[in-house]
Amino acid sequence: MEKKIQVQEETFDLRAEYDHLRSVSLKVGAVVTFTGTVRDLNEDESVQVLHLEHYPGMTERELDKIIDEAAERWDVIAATVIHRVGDLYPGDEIVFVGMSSQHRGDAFASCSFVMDYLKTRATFWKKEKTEEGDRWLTTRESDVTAADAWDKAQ
Amino acid sequence: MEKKIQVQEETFDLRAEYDHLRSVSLKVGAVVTFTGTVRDLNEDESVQVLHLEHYPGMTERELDKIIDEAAERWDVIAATVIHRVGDLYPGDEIVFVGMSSQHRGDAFASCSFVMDYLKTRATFWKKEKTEEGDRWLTTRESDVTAADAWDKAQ
Amino acid sequence: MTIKIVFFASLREALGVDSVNLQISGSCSVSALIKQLSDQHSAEWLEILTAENIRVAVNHDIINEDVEVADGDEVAFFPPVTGG
Amino acid sequence: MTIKIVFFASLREALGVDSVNLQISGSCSVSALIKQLSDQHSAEWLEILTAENIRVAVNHDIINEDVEVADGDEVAFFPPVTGG
Repeated sequence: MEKKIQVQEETFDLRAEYDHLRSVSLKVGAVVTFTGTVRDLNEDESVQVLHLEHYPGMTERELDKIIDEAAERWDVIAATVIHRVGDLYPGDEIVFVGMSSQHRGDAFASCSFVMDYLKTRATFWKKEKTEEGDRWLTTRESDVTAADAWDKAQ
Repeated sequence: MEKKIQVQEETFDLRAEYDHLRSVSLKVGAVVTFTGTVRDLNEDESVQVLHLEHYPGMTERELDKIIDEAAERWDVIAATVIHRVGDLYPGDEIVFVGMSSQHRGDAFASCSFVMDYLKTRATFWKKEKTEEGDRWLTTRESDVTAADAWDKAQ
Repeated sequence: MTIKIVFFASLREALGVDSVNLQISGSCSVSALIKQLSDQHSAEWLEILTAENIRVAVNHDIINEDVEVADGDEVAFFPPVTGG
Repeated sequence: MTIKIVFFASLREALGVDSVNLQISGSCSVSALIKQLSDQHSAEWLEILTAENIRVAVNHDIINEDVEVADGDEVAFFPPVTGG
């Protein structure tokens, strides 16, 4: 399996990431990509800036473990996770997860699995800077439920 | 909902399709793309060319119905389906399905749903041209099972 | 009335033709249409068009029961689809 | 021995410091380490570091029980993660 893990301030180039996932092997039959972007959530106190902080070293190790776990469950030919940190603005890309596989089922499931775990296990923290002040975001209950579902599915 | 449906001989530009899905609304928080490529399947009689034929008019209508069905089940902000026809070679892209949504769950589920239905309902036919002669492909049992699962989930 | 009949993929190759315009007097069901086609061509047509896995669509809608066709309708015969 | 202690996100802001190097003589558990930190700073530290939702990692591994730390270990305290 090809693994690529990056935590960076810069944005990423979906086309280059996709090309990498697709071209690693002629066995690739399916590529699924997920991109998360900063939404303009609230109408009253609109988000000006989203600040992303992480735990260097631990983050990369967690992501590595999550990808290995995905590869144990499904056929994964190549996996890429890129997570941005620093100041992000509405519309900006935050996270990219891409998986290539022989079949679509494995590519969809492994990509969705990595995202669910990334939301609940990887050491990233988000702070919303709004007109009314700063606010650290808390884990959404639905994210925890999504990640727990994979444990039950084991 | 933004809908884009194309059946074409030409390849597609993932970056352009992704940019469209992402930029339709500031509400977009998740973009999931699926790309299917021609695999080099058999070692003995390797696939030289994959020929794709479709039923013009009916295909586009089926795709339109499939996308509408997805939008009834999940929050879909934009949906794009591009399916290639004609002669394709190992490594070539055959199909693109992209969905954007507010949340990742909807984007993953709707994209996977459209692909499963596309495999079993849309009027495309594949013929493998190998060194040992031509062969029309038949529906894989696993594809029918995947599409049926969504009917049961209703 | 005129009915346009189209064939796809392996079915088209088996019949050696991709479309037929059939002139019919009065009303006609899909099953009667198949019979008329095989009368005009060969018994093999009946066999091919009524094979268990063959799908039939009238004006782009799959039909699961015999239906009446009308002037200008397009009737399609094809094997199971294999897209994606 | 020296233990490096790091704090993240809202926890770092609440304590007003991002890392502390703690000198300890002899062996030490994480709970003893928390006590020593609050003795050195304020009782508020104890409260903040032992709040119900606070995660602790030793050398990048989340711990769910009290463990002994060794020279050169890195101990991290942080609130629930909110990635993706």
